[in-house]
Amino acid sequence: MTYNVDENGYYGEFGGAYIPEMLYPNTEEIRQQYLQIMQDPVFEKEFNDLLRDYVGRPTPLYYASRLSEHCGTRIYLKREDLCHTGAHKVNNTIGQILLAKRLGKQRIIAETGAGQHGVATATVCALMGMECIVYMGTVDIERQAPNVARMKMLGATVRAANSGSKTLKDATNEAIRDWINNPVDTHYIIGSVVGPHPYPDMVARFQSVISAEIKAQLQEKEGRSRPDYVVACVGGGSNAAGAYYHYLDDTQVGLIAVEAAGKGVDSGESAATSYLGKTGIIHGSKTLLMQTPDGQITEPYSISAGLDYPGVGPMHAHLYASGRGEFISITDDEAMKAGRMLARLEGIIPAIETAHAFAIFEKRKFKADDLVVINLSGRGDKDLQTYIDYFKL
Amino acid sequence: MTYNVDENGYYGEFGGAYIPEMLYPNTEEIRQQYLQIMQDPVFEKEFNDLLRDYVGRPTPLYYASRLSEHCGTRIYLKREDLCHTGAHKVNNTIGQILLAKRLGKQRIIAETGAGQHGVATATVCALMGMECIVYMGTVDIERQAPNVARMKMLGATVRAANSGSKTLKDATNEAIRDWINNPVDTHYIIGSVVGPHPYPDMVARFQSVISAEIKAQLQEKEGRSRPDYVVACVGGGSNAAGAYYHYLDDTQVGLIAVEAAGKGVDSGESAATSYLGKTGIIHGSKTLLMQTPDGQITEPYSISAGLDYPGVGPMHAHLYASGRGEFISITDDEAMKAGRMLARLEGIIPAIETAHAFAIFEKRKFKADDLVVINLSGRGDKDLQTYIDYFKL
Amino acid sequence: MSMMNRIQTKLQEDKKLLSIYFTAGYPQHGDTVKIIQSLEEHGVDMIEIGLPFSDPLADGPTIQESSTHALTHGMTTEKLFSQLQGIREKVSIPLIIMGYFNPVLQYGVEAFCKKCREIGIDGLILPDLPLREYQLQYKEIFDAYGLLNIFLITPQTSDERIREIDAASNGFLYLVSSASTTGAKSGFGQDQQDYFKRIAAMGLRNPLIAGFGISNAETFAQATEHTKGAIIGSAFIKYLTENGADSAGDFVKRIR
Amino acid sequence: MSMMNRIQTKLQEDKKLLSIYFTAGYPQHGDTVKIIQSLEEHGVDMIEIGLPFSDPLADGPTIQESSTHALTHGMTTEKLFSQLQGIREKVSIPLIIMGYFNPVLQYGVEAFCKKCREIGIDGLILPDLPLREYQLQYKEIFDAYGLLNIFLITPQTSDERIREIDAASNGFLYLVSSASTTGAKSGFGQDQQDYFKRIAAMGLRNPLIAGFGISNAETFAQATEHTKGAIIGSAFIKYLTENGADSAGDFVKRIR
Ligand SMILES: Cc1ncc(COP(=O)(O)O)c(C=O)c1O
Ligand SMILES: Cc1ncc(COP(=O)(O)O)c(C=O)c1O
Repeated sequence: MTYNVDENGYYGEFGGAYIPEMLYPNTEEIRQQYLQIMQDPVFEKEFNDLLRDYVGRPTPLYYASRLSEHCGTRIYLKREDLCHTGAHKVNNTIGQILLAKRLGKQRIIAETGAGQHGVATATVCALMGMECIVYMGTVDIERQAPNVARMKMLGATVRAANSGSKTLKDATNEAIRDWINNPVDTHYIIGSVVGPHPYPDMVARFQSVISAEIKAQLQEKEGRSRPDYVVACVGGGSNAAGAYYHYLDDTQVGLIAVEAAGKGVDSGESAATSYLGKTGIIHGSKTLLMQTPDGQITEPYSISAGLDYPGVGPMHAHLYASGRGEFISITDDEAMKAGRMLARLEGIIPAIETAHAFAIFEKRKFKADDLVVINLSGRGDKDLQTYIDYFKL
Repeated sequence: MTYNVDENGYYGEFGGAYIPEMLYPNTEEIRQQYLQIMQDPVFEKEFNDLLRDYVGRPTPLYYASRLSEHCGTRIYLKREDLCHTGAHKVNNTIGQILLAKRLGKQRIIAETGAGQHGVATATVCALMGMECIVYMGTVDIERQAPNVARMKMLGATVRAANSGSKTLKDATNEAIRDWINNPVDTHYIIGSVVGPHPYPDMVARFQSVISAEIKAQLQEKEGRSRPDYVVACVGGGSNAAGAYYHYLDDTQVGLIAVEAAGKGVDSGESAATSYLGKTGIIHGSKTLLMQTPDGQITEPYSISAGLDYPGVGPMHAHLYASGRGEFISITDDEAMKAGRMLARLEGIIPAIETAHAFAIFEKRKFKADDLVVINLSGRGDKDLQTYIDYFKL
Repeated sequence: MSMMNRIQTKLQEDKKLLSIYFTAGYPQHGDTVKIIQSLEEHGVDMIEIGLPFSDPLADGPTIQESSTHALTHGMTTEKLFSQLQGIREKVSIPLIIMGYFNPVLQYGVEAFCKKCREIGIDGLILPDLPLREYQLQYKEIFDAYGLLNIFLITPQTSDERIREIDAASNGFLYLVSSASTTGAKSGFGQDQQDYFKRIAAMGLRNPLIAGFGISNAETFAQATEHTKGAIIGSAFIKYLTENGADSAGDFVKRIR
Repeated sequence: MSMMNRIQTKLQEDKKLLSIYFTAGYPQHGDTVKIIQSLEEHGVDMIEIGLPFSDPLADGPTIQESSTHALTHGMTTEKLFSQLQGIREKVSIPLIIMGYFNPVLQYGVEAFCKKCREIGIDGLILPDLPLREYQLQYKEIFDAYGLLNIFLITPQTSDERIREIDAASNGFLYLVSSASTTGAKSGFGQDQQDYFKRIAAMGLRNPLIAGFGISNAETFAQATEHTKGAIIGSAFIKYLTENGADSAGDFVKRIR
């Protein structure tokens, strides 16, 4: 059994490309070419050179000794927070901008929640001299103001999405609408392992550098390439997909996905998709989805803009449905406290998205000699105002 | 001739340790032990391991092709902005906290201007579980608010310095006063190559990893370890010292130091020390210093908190006086525009301090095949509000 | 399919067909049937009944807002079906449900198709259920309940794919006038005409009905020059917004 | 030094010496000489005249503020010298200039020393010109103009270094009561007494004058139990702030 995508673009029953015909030529063009382009040695070199010289890869695998002691197990942190622009998102945008250039596109669009993907997209567009339009929910524009300013500094246009909950889902709708309206010259850089096939697979592959590095680094540090657990927060699921990728079919490695419970999974203000979702279609993909019995998509809620999404990528839906992945939901409060804990114990202020992954130790016991790798997906600079307000700093 | 420190703690006529007797035991303890500790293989390993696994070193040396084309020369960027906490400052604080532990200290104090050194100090204190107090001018607390929040998240106490211009100089005074009052248990982590001997040398050595990496990386990329020029902004001078270090005595490498001219070198609101300064004593060191004819220290001004300092480290005073270094002053406006240029051309938003270094191309011509390394000392996240206000983003 | 579907019958009439889209439950929750009847009375040939969806990503602001409005005022799949119960005693023109796939999936694809058949729905337009996923998983069910699945074609659709879609279709091809979300544009240009002409010249099995951007008699005439008919959506919704459900017939009079 | 310096003479008197520090040009720009005279009149044995500095990093808030005030109101090195011109016609007790090294450096170390000699200054206390830099570069100049350079000793100063400083000194050792910036503390503790006693027992060449944290008759008595005298600074400045320059004598009466 494989937990990776099949030739039809499905992970088990999840995935596919549920897209209007207007998007067919674009996604089909990508579907037909992405593997070939990604496997072209010239592309690979360009991609890897930029990851190394521009993004700053490999990111360290850091043994967090004070955190380990505090949590009673052995914890390594995969330092995606040290990537240029401050999160794993840029691994994917570097890949997609190079692909877009190969496809002859001149205009780039993207959606963003936390703004990290928007910044990462604006960044690579500046790097390549391409036009960049980023859609962002009005609520997120407010709570992630620093990232809005960064996008503007980088020359991108930020367009507000005002429908629905005015967050990530709605920004994605707007980006898709833009793409429908600009089918020829525009590439849509999706920011997570969501969307129609081949996006989830393509994004997962670009992000898979994370687990490729973990394997090599663990081998060097521990003489084994396999941890007992890999832990990651899941919004759409790209950082998790990248951290799991090379372990997907190695069932000796436990995969732990951490979702945002918002004010509590049953509070009505939550984004814990695995717990609250049912199979449905969102943004072109069949996956787990928070929805009404009638099939209307529910407005999610999380304090972290990047996890405030009512779906998950189809890979994660499959990991959940198959039992391969272990899903844990973490509330706003638990995440905020875990963020502060990490700051105080290790001198690292995580993104609030990321902070969710650090809250599992209150809920889930590990053995003293377990080797747990947590994907530290991003830094908390964008979230300072939220931290200040929450902790009255 | 060497441009490095001599056995008495002087760079030419600059340097020394002009400190009150109350500080003598502390600085003497450091002076006697720093070289021995730094050369201890166990210390070296601890330091290098943390630089690699925690800070994220080596930082890339990135060939900026769009910037190079724009400026008509060949430009590499040394990516200190990718260091954990977002600037080169952490190289030094990692070193000093390890040293402080060796010296049995339990309490850490620091001064900060831009907040980067404060954050870097708070960070390593969290990492080591040590008490941390950071002095910061009230003006800087306001203009670098994100960094204040970061320090608090990290568990540090931020104390406002209200005297003088309420900026870096005054924060340093307060930190020194604290040290005088806490002579036994406290280590003062100075954030630049300033202060009494052996601080300038010690900080330069901790930062010298920058030029050590540049040499190796240039060798790999260009088949030569020597650039034609190394460019760095100079506040106190630590990022410049680190970037110059291994080239100090290699006079084929041009060393370009970029100072903050504020509203213009002759405007009365400036921090261009080499142009405006005369030999004097500040913070324990004989160096170039902006002062009245009467020897009172002048209040400096720069839009960038990290360059808003009326002195420079004694190494730089000597580089200036001897003609070894080329000093260029850049105004607020020039720096801001250069910051935006870098963002638009390369997708990198620099700290405003750093932005000064990128403004030299308007003032100083290079040959098309010159190989120019600019030390990209820090990222601009802390400066977004200033950029927003300036460019009305 | 053995028995002739109402859509197929209608397509054989020797005239340009006028088809109207509206959002079920809009402007008022109870307007659905009234609008359908009024459209038939005023000579409309075919109706697309929009099943509203929370996230209609192929639609422009007009249809989005009407959908949100309808949902807020209580429209659900179940309610739409109960409103349409007995509709075949009142109207006889082809009725198509147009919507997004997720509500259908939640209802259960088979249950949904069964219900459509019971009510007398003739076809479905589900823009986000494209050919491949349809054929892989759902075609058999649609066929079993005699429902036509209508596919879209856009200016960017390749000839090869058009032929593939044509081969898989048994009603008409929905010719999207320009690659865009729904919403009335200011008129038809030469590009559109050339495109319609090009497709018309392909000699496809299925007739073409044009849609997106048709708003009045002039654009209707332009759109149908090379096609069998045209669908008006956003322009009609806008008219209803301004004039209420009772004005549905007036709108049609302006076209025909 | 051949000729006996006023400080050295004073130190031979058989009494506990009271020395007062004040900031030149404070509270009023023109108060300097008035305060010196009044202090001598009221029996003070020695005076430290503070040359104000913009960044007095060894000082606590009281002296900092008085320095800033004096500078803001026009005090400069040149002005202080001109205020002190002819001072030896008015007072005869030892006068010491206490300040930071940078203003001296800017004036020119030799020019400064020469001027001090002309005026009749007996010594300098420059906390940030420590022994090593002094010996390396400036000792000869000080000696040439007959100026004593007074060094500080703190509780953290090692015995070895105390002996080194003692060997290099020709006046008194300024015994800083606790390692701290200037500023009156609430009293003297056993720690201080033990420390003074320890130093006193070392049998040094130079007498000890205690300073930092001495504010009233009680602390003066405590501080001088094991020393030759004591310096009062911040407490005097505070008194001047509250009561003006004319009250200088009143302050001294409260000590003696
Ligand atoms: C730091 C960080 N982590 C995680 C996420 C969630 O996205 P994903 O689940 O695709 O990794 C985001 C989204 O913005 C993010 O910024
Ligand atoms: C990014 C950055 N660059 C430069 C400086 C100036 O310091 P230095 O001259 O010691 O490198 C600072 C000071 O805070 C800084 O934050």
